Amino acid sequence: MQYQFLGIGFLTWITFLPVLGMVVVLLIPRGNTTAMKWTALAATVLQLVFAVLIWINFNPSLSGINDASGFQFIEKTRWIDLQGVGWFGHVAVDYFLGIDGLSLPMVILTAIISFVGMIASWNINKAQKGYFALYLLLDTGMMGVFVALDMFLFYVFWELMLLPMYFLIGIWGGPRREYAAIKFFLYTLLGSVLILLVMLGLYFSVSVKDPTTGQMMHTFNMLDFMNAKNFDPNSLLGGLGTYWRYVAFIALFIGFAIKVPVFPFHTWLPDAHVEAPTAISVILAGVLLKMGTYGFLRISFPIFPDAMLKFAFPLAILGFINIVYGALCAMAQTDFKKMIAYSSISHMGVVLLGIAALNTQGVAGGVLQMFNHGIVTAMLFLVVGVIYDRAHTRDLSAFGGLANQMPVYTGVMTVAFFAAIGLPGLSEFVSEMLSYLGAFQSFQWVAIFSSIGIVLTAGYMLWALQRVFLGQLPDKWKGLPDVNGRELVAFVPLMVVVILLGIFPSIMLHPMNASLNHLVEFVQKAGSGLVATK
Amino acid sequence: MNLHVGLTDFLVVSAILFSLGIYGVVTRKNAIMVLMGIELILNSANLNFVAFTRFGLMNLTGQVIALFVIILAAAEAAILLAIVLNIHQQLDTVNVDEVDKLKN
Amino acid sequence: MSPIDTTLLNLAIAVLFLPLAGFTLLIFFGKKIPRLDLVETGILFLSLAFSLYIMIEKIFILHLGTLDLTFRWIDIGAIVGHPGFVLDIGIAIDNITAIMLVVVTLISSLVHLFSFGYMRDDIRYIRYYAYLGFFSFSMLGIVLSNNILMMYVFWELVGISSYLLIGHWYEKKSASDAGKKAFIVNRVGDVGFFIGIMIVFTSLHTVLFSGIFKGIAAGQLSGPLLTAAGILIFCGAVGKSAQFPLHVWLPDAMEGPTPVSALIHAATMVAAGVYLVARVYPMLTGDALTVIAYIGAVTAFLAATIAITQNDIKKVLAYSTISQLGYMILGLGVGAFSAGFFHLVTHAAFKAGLFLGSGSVIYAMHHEQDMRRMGGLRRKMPITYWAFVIFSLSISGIPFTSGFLSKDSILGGALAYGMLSGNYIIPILGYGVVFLTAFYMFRLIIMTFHGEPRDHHKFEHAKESPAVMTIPLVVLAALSLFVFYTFNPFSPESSWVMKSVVKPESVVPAAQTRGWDNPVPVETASVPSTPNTLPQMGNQTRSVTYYGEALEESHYVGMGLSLTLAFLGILAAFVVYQWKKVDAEKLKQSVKPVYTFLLNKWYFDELYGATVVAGTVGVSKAFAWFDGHVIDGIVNGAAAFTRGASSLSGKFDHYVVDGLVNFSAWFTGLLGKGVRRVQTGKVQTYIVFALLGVLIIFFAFRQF
Amino acid sequence: MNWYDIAFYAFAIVTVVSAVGVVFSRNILYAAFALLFTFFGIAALYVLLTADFIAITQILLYVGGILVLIIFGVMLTSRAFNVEVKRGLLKRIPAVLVVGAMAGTLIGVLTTTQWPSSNFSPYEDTARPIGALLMTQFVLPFELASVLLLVALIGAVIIARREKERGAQL
Repeated sequence: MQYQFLGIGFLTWITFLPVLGMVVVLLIPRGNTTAMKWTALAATVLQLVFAVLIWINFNPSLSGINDASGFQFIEKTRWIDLQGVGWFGHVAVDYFLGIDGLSLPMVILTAIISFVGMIASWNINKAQKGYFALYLLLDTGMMGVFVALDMFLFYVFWELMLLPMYFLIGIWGGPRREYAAIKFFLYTLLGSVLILLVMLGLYFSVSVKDPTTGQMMHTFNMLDFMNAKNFDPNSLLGGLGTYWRYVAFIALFIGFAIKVPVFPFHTWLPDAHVEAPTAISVILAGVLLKMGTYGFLRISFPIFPDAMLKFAFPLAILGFINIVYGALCAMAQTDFKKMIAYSSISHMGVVLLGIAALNTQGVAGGVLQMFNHGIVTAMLFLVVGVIYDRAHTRDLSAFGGLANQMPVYTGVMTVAFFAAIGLPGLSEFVSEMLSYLGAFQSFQWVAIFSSIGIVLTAGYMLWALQRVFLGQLPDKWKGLPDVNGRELVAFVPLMVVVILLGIFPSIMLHPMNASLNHLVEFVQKAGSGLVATK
Repeated sequence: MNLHVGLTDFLVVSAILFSLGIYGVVTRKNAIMVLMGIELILNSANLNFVAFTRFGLMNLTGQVIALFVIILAAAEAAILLAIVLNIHQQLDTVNVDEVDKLKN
Repeated sequence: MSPIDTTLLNLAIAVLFLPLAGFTLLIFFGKKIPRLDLVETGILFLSLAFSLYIMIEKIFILHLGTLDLTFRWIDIGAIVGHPGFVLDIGIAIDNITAIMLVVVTLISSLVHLFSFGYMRDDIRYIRYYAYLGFFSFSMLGIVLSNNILMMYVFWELVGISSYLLIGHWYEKKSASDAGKKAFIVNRVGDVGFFIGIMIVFTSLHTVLFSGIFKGIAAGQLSGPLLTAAGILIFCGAVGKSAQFPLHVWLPDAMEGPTPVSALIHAATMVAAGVYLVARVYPMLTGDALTVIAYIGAVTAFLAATIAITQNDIKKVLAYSTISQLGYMILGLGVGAFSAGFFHLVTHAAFKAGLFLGSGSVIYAMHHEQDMRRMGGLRRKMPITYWAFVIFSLSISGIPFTSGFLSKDSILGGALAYGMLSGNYIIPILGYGVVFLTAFYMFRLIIMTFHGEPRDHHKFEHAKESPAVMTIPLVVLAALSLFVFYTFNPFSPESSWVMKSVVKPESVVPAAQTRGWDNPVPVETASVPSTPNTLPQMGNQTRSVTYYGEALEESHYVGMGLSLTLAFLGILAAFVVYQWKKVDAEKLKQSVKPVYTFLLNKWYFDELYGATVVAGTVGVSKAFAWFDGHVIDGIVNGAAAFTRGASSLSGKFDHYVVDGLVNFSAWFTGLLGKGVRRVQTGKVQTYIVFALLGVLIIFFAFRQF
Repeated sequence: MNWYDIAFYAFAIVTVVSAVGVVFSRNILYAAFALLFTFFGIAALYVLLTADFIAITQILLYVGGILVLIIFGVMLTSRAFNVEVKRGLLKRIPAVLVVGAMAGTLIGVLTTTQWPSSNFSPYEDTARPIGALLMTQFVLPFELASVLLLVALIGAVIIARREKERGAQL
């Protein structure tokens, strides 16, 4: 382990730094909110620093996915080791962290979004201590999901992030926050249960040789799940293309689909977004949604490649529905935030479409879209947050003519909107293009019909832009101030990323390259029962 | 030294004392009398300990325990008498049957 | 690559990025540094100089081949069993590009100059210049790109700059609506374009034009898919060049400032569609070309009929633009490639001139655009007037103008097409439009400049525009004369544009071409291919085809016909509007239904509004309702069901389970009542019981 | 039967008889005095069991301490003499039965049990080993006992005194 700081691996640092920050925040006396804010900010900034360090030291030629030697920054120690736990037998869970080209963009995204969200949280004026503590805990949960390679650990982080989210929406949210928070919680909990079930099914189906004792034992190691040889032939999920494997894939799919969210599991999203405070919306749309698709790529696809190949077409169809349905719903909204929430659904459909294509450009486009959408939608929610902070309304029809009143804001929002429309030169264009190109290669007609979404997106985005910025300025908004320095600090890094990745997408594509190619190849081969592993 | 009187005899004496002590505790109304019954019981226990020590069923520990029991008995007596005095002052009785304020 | 090639490519890159640098400068420092508009204009003139240098070096002096600079943009590696994913992009300069560079930078710099006057008092003056710079950058990007993807990229960017400029006066709802409409309608076309790109890329794994043509020539993409790809890519052109049925945005786009209309919506951006078709020309199959030709012809006719009824000076010009773009598309469609492109160049000059001229008029009339309130301006604005006349003659196709050269060759091509295919609809429409064009242009001139002023107040204040506005007019008027293109005013073929822009040879399988586009067998060919032809993108050589022969035949017939029709059109305009021999109002009344139909632009807006727009909005509302009520209803229903079930189970719990519990408690209580007597509260009693218990246990467990 | 046996029976009878007196005496003062004899008898039995130290302690503590305390208590509770010290017959019968049964059982058990051989030579000197034990093995209980005594002492004083004050206030 060469990448260490103070004897602790980078990934542990990046994951648990926020917890450290949380402890410090909790120790700060109640009144001292300034110290809390700066502590929390420091934690996220340090996290960002680590993310950059990881990015710099990342070796883009290693592939990962199902190949333990292809992962980087690995940290692996026995975490839980219980002998003879009832019929579970010998339970061993590893603290197994590592990243490859698939997780790297997500790690960076999480770090960026956490930082930006922290800045957007600056004006929280209710129970700050709890807020910042929960925020940091949430941060750890998110980061952990992206670096965990042991499924048990993955699940722990997955659940860890749920609770702070519930409170952050339920306490600091808008007027219908309880409803939204409970809805979010129940939805995601349902998903978690399905994931848990599949996880247990996999656990009991897979046996590997314990390196220390030499005896066969069950494991939660994701990489072991991906090797068809490790499945006990008579176990529930053994073999290829069996009924239970399909069931498990679908259950896992629903579990992750709720997070994405895939139609028809999406209705928690508009409510949660609308009620959540700005920073939490940013996190929600920027990172949480990506966990679903990340779960597909990290877990569903390589573990159930046979089912993946079978269900690729329905997946693409769902992607199409997401794109068009989300866009149409967005068009009908009058609530600014809700519109953006639906636009997220639409854009995540592109991810789905891309990864369902299961070819290089499609998957690369999908993953890049995950990253880009994270950045862009964060900007969009920040944009809404700015206007909501000032005007205390999100009704699109209540605005107009703000372009003259708030020129800088208009510029920022125009960039964000155009990025969301998929304007070339901005990041989302590249990823959408790659996704569509990939989808077209695999599912020609789905891609063609999905491209209706391109027009619809332009339609509702421009309509919103027009309603907010163009036309005459109503008298009551004459005093609205333009964006301030703090808000610019949140916007500028995102804008830089959006433009940079629009022009040089290779910055992000290059590190992903080897992993995604390997993923595609692996799933294609393993799914059709060819040589399963290297 | 071959004794006719053996362990059993002492234990029997002890048992009789114990039974009498119990009887006293159970039948007496006067708190002080109850205390006396308790003292009897304690003494019977002590007698057992010492007897066991003498006949090799316990080492000297038995006598040490007896010593502690005596000490405890002293403490107990002191406290109990203080309580009795108190009750007497408060309720003007030492009859344990009448000390039932908590009951009603 | 020779040094001069490198130099030219570097210059081209400079031409491309200079306006972007100007844009960045203006956006970020526009408020801090004064008079940045001068910098921006200077930049454009510099670009113009570079472009001229490139064009002259390339076409007239060195006769260079295609200059190409390609680099790898995205590389997602290759994996076994898959072709991998590599995207190469870059720039290339061939003759078309070189000419387009000059056209774009020339019009753009003239418009910059003109805007000094026209936009002088605008509140967002600097922003306006910034956007102009951005537009120039995007447009030059389209021109320079050597691949279809980058073209799409800049395609969208010009769309966005067009959006921003149309909506420049966004306080007006109509302006922001128009911008939005333009962008969305363009997007519809772009989706087709994008699907076309997807087809091409998926089949050929490249986006470079050269690679595409090579791949198609090698037969990797053929059959209906190739036709579809061609038509879909053409969809992009339909959107951007405002062809039927996506032409509806262009008239609305006139909400933008008039110089913008001149630059974007007349000369350059809308011509990008034509440029696109010219770029992908070798891959268009015969069927695709026929579709293109029909679209062009229909558009030209439709727009021209609408133009004769409009009263807004800019609207007339807008429809005229659509009509002329239809001509170009038609030209390309029928196979008159060089002519179509030539018309693009000449049209850029005279149509930009027309718009700037109308801008000059509007400026003088204090932003009055209705022709019915003008008149008699000839005396007040002589320079504008004479420039306008030259432009109008040019657009009408009167000899000694550039328009005559290019339009005539398109019509010749159309006629040749008619002869070869036996299908005369396209040439008939084309010639009909000649008459209409001449008519509405002179109707415009007469209504605006001749006769008596109708609004005396405005007329009194009208005066000739300042020099910054008239100079561009004069320059453009000069460029609308034949001398800049050829010294023989009756021979378009002799113009350098036609000579240097040669119809590329088709790469589609022979079965899918039009037979007459194929070369005439060598032994019958009158002229063998000359070795020193100018190579173009794709695999193009100049050779004699059946089409070329037909063109020769039809040339003089076509010229005579078009001249006659043009003169008739002008005559008609004079008869009706100048000499008032026929009462225009009576004429309108006599054909009222037709007139109303035309005045309302064939009801396209209403049609789209009622179907596509209302349909989409309706569906979106329906979906939103569905989302809120059905899906969420299911979710909430599930929640309610759960609550109901829980309340049921609560009742069960209360009455049955709790009942049992309570019963047992009651029973216990009954028991307790009996046993309670034992509980005397007296320690002594307890001791007795305890002892009793001990005894019982003892005897219960004793083993002896 | 030797002197040892005679001494045992004599003291055993003294002890048991006086204990019966304690339990059955109507007069509390008599009971107290009977208790005195019981204590003495037990002390004598201790001597017979070669537990000289315990015997001395028994006399000192019980006779000199506890019994005096009891008599003080009797005296201080003014109406002690008039109190009906015994329960009614009806309540005594179950007690007599149970206690009798228990005594019978105990004695039966004790006599039937085969105790290990009693050839154990008695301790010659007990005071010194006990002292040593108290200072070594039992030092913690010893200290605890001392603390307990102190606490009991203070507690007794407080309990007896505080209530008195309150009574005075009333």
